[in-house]
Amino acid sequence: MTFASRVGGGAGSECQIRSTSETVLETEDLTKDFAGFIAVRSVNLRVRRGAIHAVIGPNGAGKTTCFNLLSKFLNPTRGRIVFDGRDITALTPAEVARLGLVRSFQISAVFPHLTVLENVRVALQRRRGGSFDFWRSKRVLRAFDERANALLADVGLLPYANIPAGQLPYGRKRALEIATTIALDPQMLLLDEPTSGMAREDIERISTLIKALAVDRTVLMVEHNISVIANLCDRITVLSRGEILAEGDYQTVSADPAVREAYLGTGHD
Amino acid sequence: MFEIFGVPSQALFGQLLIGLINGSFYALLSLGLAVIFGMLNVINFTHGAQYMMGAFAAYLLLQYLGLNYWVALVVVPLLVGASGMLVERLFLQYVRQLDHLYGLILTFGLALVIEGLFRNYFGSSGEPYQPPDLLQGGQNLGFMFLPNYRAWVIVFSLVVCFVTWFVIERTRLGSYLRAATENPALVRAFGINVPRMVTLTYGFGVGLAALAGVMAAPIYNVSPQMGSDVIIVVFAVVVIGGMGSILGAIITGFALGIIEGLTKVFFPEASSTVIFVIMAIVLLIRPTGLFGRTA
Amino acid sequence: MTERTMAERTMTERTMVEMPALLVVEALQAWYGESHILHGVTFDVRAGEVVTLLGRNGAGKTTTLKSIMGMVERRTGAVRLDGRELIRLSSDAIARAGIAICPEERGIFASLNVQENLLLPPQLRPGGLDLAQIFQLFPNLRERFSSQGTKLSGGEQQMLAIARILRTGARLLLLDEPTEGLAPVIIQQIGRTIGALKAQGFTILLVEQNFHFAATIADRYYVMEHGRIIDRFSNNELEANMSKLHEYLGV
Amino acid sequence: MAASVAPPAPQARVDRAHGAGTAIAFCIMVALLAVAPFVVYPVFLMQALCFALFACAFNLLVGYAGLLSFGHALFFGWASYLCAHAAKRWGFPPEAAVLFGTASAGVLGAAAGFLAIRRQGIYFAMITLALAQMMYFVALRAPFTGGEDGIQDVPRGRLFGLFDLSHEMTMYVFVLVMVIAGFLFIYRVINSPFGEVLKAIRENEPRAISLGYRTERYKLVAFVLSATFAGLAGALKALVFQLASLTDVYWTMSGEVVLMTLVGGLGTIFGPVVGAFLIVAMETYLAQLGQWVLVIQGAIFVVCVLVFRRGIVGELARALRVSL
Amino acid sequence: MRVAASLAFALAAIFANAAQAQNPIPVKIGVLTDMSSLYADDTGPGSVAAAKLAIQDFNPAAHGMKVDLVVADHQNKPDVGASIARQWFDVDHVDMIVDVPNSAVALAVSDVTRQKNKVFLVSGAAISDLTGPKCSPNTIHWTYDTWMLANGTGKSVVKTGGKTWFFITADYAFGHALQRDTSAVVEANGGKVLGSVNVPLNNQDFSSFLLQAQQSKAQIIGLANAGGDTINSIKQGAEFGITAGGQHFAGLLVFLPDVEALGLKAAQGLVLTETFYWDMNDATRAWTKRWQVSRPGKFPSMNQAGVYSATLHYLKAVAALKSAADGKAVVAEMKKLPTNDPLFGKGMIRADGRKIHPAYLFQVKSPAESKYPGDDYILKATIPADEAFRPMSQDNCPLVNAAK
Repeated sequence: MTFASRVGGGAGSECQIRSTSETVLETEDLTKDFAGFIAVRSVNLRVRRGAIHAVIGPNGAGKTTCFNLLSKFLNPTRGRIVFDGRDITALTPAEVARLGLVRSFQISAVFPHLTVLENVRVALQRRRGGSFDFWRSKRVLRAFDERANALLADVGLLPYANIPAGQLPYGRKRALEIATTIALDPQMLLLDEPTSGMAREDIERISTLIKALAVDRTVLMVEHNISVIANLCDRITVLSRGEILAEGDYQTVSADPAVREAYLGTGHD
Repeated sequence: MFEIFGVPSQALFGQLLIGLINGSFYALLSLGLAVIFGMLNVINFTHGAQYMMGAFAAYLLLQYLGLNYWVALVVVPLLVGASGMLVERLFLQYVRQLDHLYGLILTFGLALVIEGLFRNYFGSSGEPYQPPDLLQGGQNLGFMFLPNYRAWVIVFSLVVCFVTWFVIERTRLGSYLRAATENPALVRAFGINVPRMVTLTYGFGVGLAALAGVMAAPIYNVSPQMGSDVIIVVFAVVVIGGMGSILGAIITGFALGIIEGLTKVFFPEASSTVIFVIMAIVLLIRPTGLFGRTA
Repeated sequence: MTERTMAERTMTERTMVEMPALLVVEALQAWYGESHILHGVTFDVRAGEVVTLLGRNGAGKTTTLKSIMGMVERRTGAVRLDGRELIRLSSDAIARAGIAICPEERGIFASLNVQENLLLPPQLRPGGLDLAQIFQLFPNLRERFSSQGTKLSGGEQQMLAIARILRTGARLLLLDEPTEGLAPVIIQQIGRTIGALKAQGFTILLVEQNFHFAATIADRYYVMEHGRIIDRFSNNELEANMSKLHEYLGV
Repeated sequence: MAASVAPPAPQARVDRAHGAGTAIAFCIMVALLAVAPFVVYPVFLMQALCFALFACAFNLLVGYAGLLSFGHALFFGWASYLCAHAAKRWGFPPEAAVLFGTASAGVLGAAAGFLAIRRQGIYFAMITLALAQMMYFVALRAPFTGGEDGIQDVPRGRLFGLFDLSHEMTMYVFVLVMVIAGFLFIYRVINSPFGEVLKAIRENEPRAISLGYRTERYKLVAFVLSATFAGLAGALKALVFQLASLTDVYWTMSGEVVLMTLVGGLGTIFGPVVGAFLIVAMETYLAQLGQWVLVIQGAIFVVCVLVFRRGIVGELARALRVSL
Repeated sequence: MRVAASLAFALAAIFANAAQAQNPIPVKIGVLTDMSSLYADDTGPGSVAAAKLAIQDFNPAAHGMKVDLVVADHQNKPDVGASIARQWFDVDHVDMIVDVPNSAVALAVSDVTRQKNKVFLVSGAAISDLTGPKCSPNTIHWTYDTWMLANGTGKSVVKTGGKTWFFITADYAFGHALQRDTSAVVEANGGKVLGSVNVPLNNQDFSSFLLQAQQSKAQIIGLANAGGDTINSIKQGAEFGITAGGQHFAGLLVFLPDVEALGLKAAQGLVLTETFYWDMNDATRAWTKRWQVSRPGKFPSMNQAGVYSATLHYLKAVAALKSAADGKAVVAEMKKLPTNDPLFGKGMIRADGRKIHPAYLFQVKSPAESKYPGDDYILKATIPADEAFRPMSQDNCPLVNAAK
């Protein structure tokens, strides 16, 4: 496990002293009640620093709700969220992101009329400051181009740098979204189905990328693709109907009969 | 007789009753606007002009065909509603899927055209229209003299509001409408001709505006600008009630009529501004209006 | 799989099953706005069959159902029901021709109660089930008759979504992931219901990610990827194709 | 499936190409405006220029931050009143009066924006409308605004004590310089690091939040900037006509600026200018037609929505494949 | 493309006006009025028709003059009015502007006219400040004003027994001025003002205010408002049994077209003051017939008659001076010449710019009394010219003080 306080590439980067506690994200009795429908029920989740942690479960199991709670896009009905030793239950989504807990979205979230490069730059800009400078030319943002291009190269989007992001095919939008997320150099990433809808070669690229990322970060991801999970993840939490059904590494979880039943259906093999 | 804030209680009862009468018009107009918004997702700025058309249609029927108020009450909403359906087919169907802004501008443009044409033909002073003989005169209620016609306005608009609410909330036809508001594509896939339903709904909403126009003709001056004077207020009523909420439009319409009436006693100069004050407060406290579904 | 083996298999199936196709989809293409989703989908469903479309997220399964139903912005190709071409019809006309859809996420209307949801689709053709028959299939719905639609549990909502299209008289039902997010017991119940419907003569085109569930009820399978059909097999070929299927679906 | 991919061009080159089109259009605009007063009546031009700036300020908010304000008359009209009052009653020189009006609009913008940005879409529009109508009421009742007579006979004064603005041409040059400066400043805001964030928020606010942007602050800054420049336009108009009146604070003025921007092209640099000139020209030169003005205006809006949804400049930019 | 087209249009409009034959004395008259809104029926197209009749009756060719007429709609916005006036004077070589209903617009136009040294003849606007503190050597206030209305209606109503008053006042400067002037007249003649209520402009429903008026038990409800507001007040007053209950309306600013719009049934009994009525004598009737050629079915208001009278007198003055160039000189000449026309009879213009003629107190007929279309008024009293308008001594007009 790496406890490095990594210096992000390019100019103007900042150093973060990260505390060295084992657990980076922890929830306590996390519950979300949508007017009678309990989407997430008393979830106690613990994510180790530096881990690639997957949350899996059938559709409707509460995975996305859980993500929305962790990133504070939803407020929990009950419970507590602690990130990096700090209680973030009462923070706004932007504040959580600024602490270094950054999410991606299930449906590809890009800025469609900005170019691919600009998409990444918007994220770099947040980290590097000057975002309120309405009196300066955006040419100052060119300072970020090198880093942005490097990120695009990582996800295989360099050839598309100057086309509007909205024109990318679905899979590439997902790749762009991940590049944008990484641009923030977050301490922890929440990836909501990063490989869904991708062609096989893209999936491999993204898997490799996530693996590289996790060298000095924590990744919590929702994923359907079992082979991706098997390859990547150190730890798996299985959600079903809003509750944690099982937890452990791939072997443990895949052997669990309850998981097989819930996740694969009433299988007969 | 006791006093409330220096105003005799009897006077206050009168003002409350008058507020209720004005509220009837707000309720009828905002009801139509809410029905249209709910179903078409269009903010119908032409509503005021269609209300004015209703009043003028009543006047013209009397003037040129000798058809009285009671006939107008039935015929005018049908005629003006039909013209609305034409508007929906010719224009609105192309903007329904777009941002609200476009529907707003389009209907605003139509309102200008209609108002301009009426000013050209009828001038701006307006035309007289007498209440029907049956409803001439009034009752002395002790605290005020209530013209029979005004009493009729309250009763009739309550009935119309109730019937509309009932049809939309309690009948099979209404369930089509509500379902199509939520997910028109699916309702269409169930075999219901949604575009035709949308056209009819717009016609119905416009018919309600025209009905309000007929009812207004004997009270207010029948003039081309009567619609543009009232549209912004009605618009505010719908927003306060919650966009697209039928019940919200009705209740808010009556309630704001009363609040406006009270303002006319305590701070008359502000009576046309009070609605905006309420709108600002409501929107700051409840983002989607009093009866709107929270997103 | 090569074109040739697919063609061969089609031949054998045709000689095995002499039933005419109820639904024929040929070279179906569909677009949402600028994005081209279906790139020529061809398959058929014979009367009385349960056919399942398998495939990953984003493969175009749901779009295929919606395209059959006329619920996409633009589509080309051919969709024939009992020999009648539907490609130019609007979705309400397609519904009247005898197809009904149970959409993904169930499409229960929040502003309608159970009764209104159930009675919403009009009876368009003779031969639909009556309320008594529906309550026989879904006893829960009778108890929750006047609850608000979205207050039902997920399973009940799914039952309601299926139940309401049984009244219309449609013979072909398009079911989009009816097991999504449901508990195993409920899934079993839905499986039994689909079996019962098949027995009553309904033809069913099913979209599923859960092929273990599909395996319990389907007669044939088509596998989709990137807006095309990439493979097909019948239920008795399932075991033999299991490993390939795992790879297709990435599970 | 393969998207039509342009060969990878260095970002700098693209910026320059994009900038060149805008620069050419800008030069044409300035050249036209420099020649115009010798051909067209200067007061008409000044009026159109004020509205052009107003529409540009409004467009900054709706076109680039995605916030449709239906109460911008509040800033335009109040800056107009306060500038007129400062010039007439307090004897401020014109530059100070304009500055005072503009700054007041900024303060009003901060207050109104603080309340309004908490809401979105149609509700944002309605809150701004409500606030503007409340301030209309204040303008109607406040003693210094002169009710429906307005503040009349406002002195234009001498700019920096040197240039006598009562000369039409001097005034024109002053207005032209101020409007061009405002236009350039707004252009800079749109193409600044801040402008990039604003566009990102307009495109996908949840995503911007998830990147850690406290979007409400950006929206507020955009609102204040927009209000300030709307104020500058209003203050200039007060000097041009030597009059500040209720017309400029009424909701119809807010509607008018929406229409100018829409007709010209929402979210385009030059659209609001073109829209403003067109609508002002229409109102001026169709005035003889009486009631038909309403009909013609209405018809233009209908046609615009049905046929030129991107506005004149938007459609032109699309046809020429440039960004204007 | 469309920008270019509109510019071309603008250019064409400007050059067309510049290139005109210069031989006869050129005079250009601009009717600046409300063509589309509140006052369009009281002024508007009817004023244009009246101005045309005046030019026709004057016969410019016989005086070696060539008279052109332009028309514009000020939309009741002071800024629009001022900008049109400016453009007319600067670009279109207009020499005189006439009519201009709406006091706010009239005040703005008066400022511009003085700056450009042209002529402004007010017929449509009411505010008496135009010959008071805001008087101008370039402006003549022709037909009526708030003081005259207040005095005419107020005094005679009090004298005929209407001692207690309640005002329903349009909540803007003109309404307040009318209420202020009328209250002064009422109190000076021994009457009493019991209360008033300020009503926002373009209010649809007056019943609440009428109820307040009713509860005040005042004998007279003074309507210090105009146009649609007045019409709605009276219409709803009839409905709520105001007149039936013994109270009476005094319309402080009511024109014949308003009465027509109300219908006699609602308006009957209303007392009002005007300076012109179409059915006064043969001359007015003959003129009305000619006017009706372009306004079929309508009857002229005093504003429209005033436009005729003012334009005619202006042309006489220009003919005498043989030039329209110097506005102050023309106005001075107009003040020097006695006025005489078939509509207002003989009269004069005072140093402060006030046109002086008699005023008439009318009462609206009941439907039964009305014999033919337009037969709306009974003449109750004639206020002689020297009493009808505010004496110059009370004017506070700087022009008069300077002259002293």
